[in-house]
Amino acid sequence: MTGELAAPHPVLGAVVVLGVLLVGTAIVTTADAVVADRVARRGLDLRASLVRPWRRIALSLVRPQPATERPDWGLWVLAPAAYVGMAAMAVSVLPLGTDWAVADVRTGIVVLGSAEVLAMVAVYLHGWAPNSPLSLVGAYRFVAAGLSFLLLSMFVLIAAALPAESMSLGRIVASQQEGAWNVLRQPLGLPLFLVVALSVSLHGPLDMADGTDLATGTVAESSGPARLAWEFGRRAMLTAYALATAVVFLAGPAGPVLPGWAWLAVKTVAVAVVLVWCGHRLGRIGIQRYVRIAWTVLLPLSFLHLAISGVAALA
Amino acid sequence: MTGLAVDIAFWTFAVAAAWFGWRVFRTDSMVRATFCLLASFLNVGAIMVLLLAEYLGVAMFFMMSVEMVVMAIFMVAFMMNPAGLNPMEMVHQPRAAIAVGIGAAVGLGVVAVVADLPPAALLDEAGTIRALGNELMGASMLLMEVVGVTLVATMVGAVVLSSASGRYGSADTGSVPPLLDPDDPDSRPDLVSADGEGDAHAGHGGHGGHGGHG
Amino acid sequence: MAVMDRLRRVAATAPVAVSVALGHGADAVLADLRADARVDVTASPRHATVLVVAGHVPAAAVAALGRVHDQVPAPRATVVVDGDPARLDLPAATATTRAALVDELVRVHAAVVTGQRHDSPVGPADNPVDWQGIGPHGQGGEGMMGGVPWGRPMAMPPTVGRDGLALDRLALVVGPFLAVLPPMLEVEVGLQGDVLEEVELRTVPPDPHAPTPPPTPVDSGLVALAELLALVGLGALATTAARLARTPDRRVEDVAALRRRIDRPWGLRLGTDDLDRLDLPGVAPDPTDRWRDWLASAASTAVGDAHHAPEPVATDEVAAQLVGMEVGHAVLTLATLRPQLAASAVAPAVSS
Amino acid sequence: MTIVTVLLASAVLLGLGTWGVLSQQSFVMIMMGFELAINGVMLAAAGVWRFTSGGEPRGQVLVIVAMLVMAVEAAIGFALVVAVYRARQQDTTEGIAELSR
Repeated sequence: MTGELAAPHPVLGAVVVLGVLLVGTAIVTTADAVVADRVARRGLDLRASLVRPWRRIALSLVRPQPATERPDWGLWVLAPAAYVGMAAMAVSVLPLGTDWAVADVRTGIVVLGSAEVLAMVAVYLHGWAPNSPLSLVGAYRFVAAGLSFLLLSMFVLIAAALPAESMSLGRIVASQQEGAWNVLRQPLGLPLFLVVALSVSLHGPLDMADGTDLATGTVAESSGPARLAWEFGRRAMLTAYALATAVVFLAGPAGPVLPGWAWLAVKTVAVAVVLVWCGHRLGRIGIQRYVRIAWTVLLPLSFLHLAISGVAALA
Repeated sequence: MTGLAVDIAFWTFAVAAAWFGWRVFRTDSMVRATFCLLASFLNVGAIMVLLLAEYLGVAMFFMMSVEMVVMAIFMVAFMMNPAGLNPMEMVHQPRAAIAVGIGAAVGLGVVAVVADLPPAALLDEAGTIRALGNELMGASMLLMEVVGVTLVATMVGAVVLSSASGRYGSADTGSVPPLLDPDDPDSRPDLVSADGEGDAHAGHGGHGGHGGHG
Repeated sequence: MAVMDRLRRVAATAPVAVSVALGHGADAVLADLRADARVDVTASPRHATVLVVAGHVPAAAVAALGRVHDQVPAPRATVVVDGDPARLDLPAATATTRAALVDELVRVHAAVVTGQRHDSPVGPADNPVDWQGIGPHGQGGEGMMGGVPWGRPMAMPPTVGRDGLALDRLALVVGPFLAVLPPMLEVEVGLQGDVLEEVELRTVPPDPHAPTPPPTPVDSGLVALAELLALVGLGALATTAARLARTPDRRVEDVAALRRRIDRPWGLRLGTDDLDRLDLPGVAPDPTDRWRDWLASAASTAVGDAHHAPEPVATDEVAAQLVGMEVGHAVLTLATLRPQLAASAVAPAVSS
Repeated sequence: MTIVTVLLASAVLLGLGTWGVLSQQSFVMIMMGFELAINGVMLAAAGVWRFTSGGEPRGQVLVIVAMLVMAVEAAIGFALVVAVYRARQQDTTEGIAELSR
């Protein structure tokens, strides 16, 4: 059922996945605060930058969640859980060290794709549940964006599977160690996949569901721990897809001297910081332009990318 | 995974698939109904993974999630009361339907129990996905070609059926009838008006205004 | 409990989550709040602990203010800047001045978070519209569409032409205190999914005998730029713009530096270049040009040129241009018209 | 998990789908019923493949064909519903009891 990499005991595996998401979220949150203060030129008070996000979290924990008129409570509670769950599902199929993954399944890239689609479902439900117009608009908008970037993601991942001759992410890493890293032999893939990462994690210029122009869209009616859970989900998803980028394009745990997990951590944090930085310097793109570019530019590019990768893999 | 764990997982997924399948028709909220159906699909997909048809199971996650999101939006578009805020009851022949449903389930169940299906376990448990890939790109290539053509035909058919256009009528933006005189922009016949009365001046174009091409 | 107390003490030191209800002429207060690291200006009142009411709130908008007040989750508090809480029907609110505002906010926020302060809701606690099921299955009326469940109108199908390919129209009134809209602007829309089918814009004019506000000490164009930056998700850059807006003697180099950071295809322009162009008298058609005008104006006042007050625009002409836009596009378009709309709220323009 | 239990589960899903198809008035809900029934069919096909085929991949191909059927059913079904809705403003079976004018 599993691929080549060793898997820990399922319980330990679950703990590891949760740990990766928590640590990743902490790092992303810190990076976000530091980058924000740098961009705002708030002076060089690093301590203030580091402390502020944790105080905000404490504030969220003590605030209540008011009811809207006739919300769908069940779905409202389910949505953040499902979103975090999809981030966990993505992390579980990724290699986390040179020779182990929580579940190196043979259908790894399809699981990654499924995580994106089910994340789209979670975002839709999160916008639907509060019975609030701007939230629902965010949900509709994300479906439009989602249907655009899902195909992109699939083509990029299939292209990465071609030289590995396997859908397993462990094999994809191994093939990069045998040949060149995918960032070099499939140069179009990395930027395309970063678009997917930003879109699915509702971050930065591609945050279509929770934009401030919709008064924060699907999260507009959430407060307190409910909002914190959703924000955790977004950061966890960013972590998962930064990790996936590092694995698929930067050979994940491969590297000299340091142990595999350390290399993976370094590469993941680097990708995450780039994504966070984009969010603070690039204005959110309008949904119509996003969809237009996704279908007329990025999708043909990904076809081209797939064709080139296929020919290169055969050669 | 040991046999017991697989059994527990199977029964959990099977009961969940059936329970969500039942909830589809017992909730007023169309969005809930759609995602209950999705949950049923996801549980069946999980059972497929247990059955070592991993690719099919995961493909179920992927395909059915997309389909159900689109379905949810259609549900909201179609239903006047998509959130079920007004309680409603939109069923007919409920008793007969229950009877037929139970009959179908029991009948098939009896067949499943009494039928003597010759067991033949998987020969190569690790190679199922590779075998499927070789089959699809090899012996079943023709079938997959047919699948592709069918899907294209479906797309065309769906667009044709659902578009509101006639020969000159509009699917919102609309097409326009051709010019009667290619050099004269005023020679375009008028569309048939809404009450079915054709414009008597059609084809009579070109009174005055010959100069203006802007 | 000890854990919760500890958590509350930490939360009391967090940046004050503020929802700002803006009346007429409140740009200075808004810039103060955006620029200050001790304050987070939220886009939704649900995310706030303290409601700040700034500027002149006309009597016609007091009821709406009460609704915004009640949307801030309890426990909550309200701070009124340079105004009279009693006139606003917010008897529990704290009155303060612009100079003392942020210090007061930090104090009030700590009091709310540690449970020492809790302003009661001003509206009715229960839903004013009871749910009455009179149909055979408990519907609100005849058929499925009867009634107004819980006071919230449902999306209504058009009488003809409904075909299931289009979502039903949802009628909605937002404003005049919605944080993503220019101040004192009320928008009535017919939404089809996320597209505006029908738009009506109304400004809430000042009360007839309201005192003339003193000239604003900040650059309104830069405040508008800060709001626009916040709307496209660039909150950190919005801080910079707001700080620049309230600097009394701006240097032209600082304005140029800000422009260099945002006026690039992969900057603010990623969000505004694709917006629908406008055809309005006295307004640049290109949305990017509109915020470039603000920067140009800030640069010219920095070298001592006189400030040109923005010309009011006719709200019905703006509304006509918004029809067919996506909601987010419309919000950004309105944000790029903020100075003009603020002018027309005070002195309405007649449509040409 | 044996062939019998898998087929029993699929029989239940098929029965639920049948019940939905027969009892619902709304076209869209009827389509959901069909999808639930096909769901059961796919489960049965996968189960039969697993326990009686000896690993012959054509059993899995059958499931893929069932997915195709579901996709075609959804697309054409919705298109038909849209066409009927546009012509009659009806989305229930009772609404078009008489298909001829």
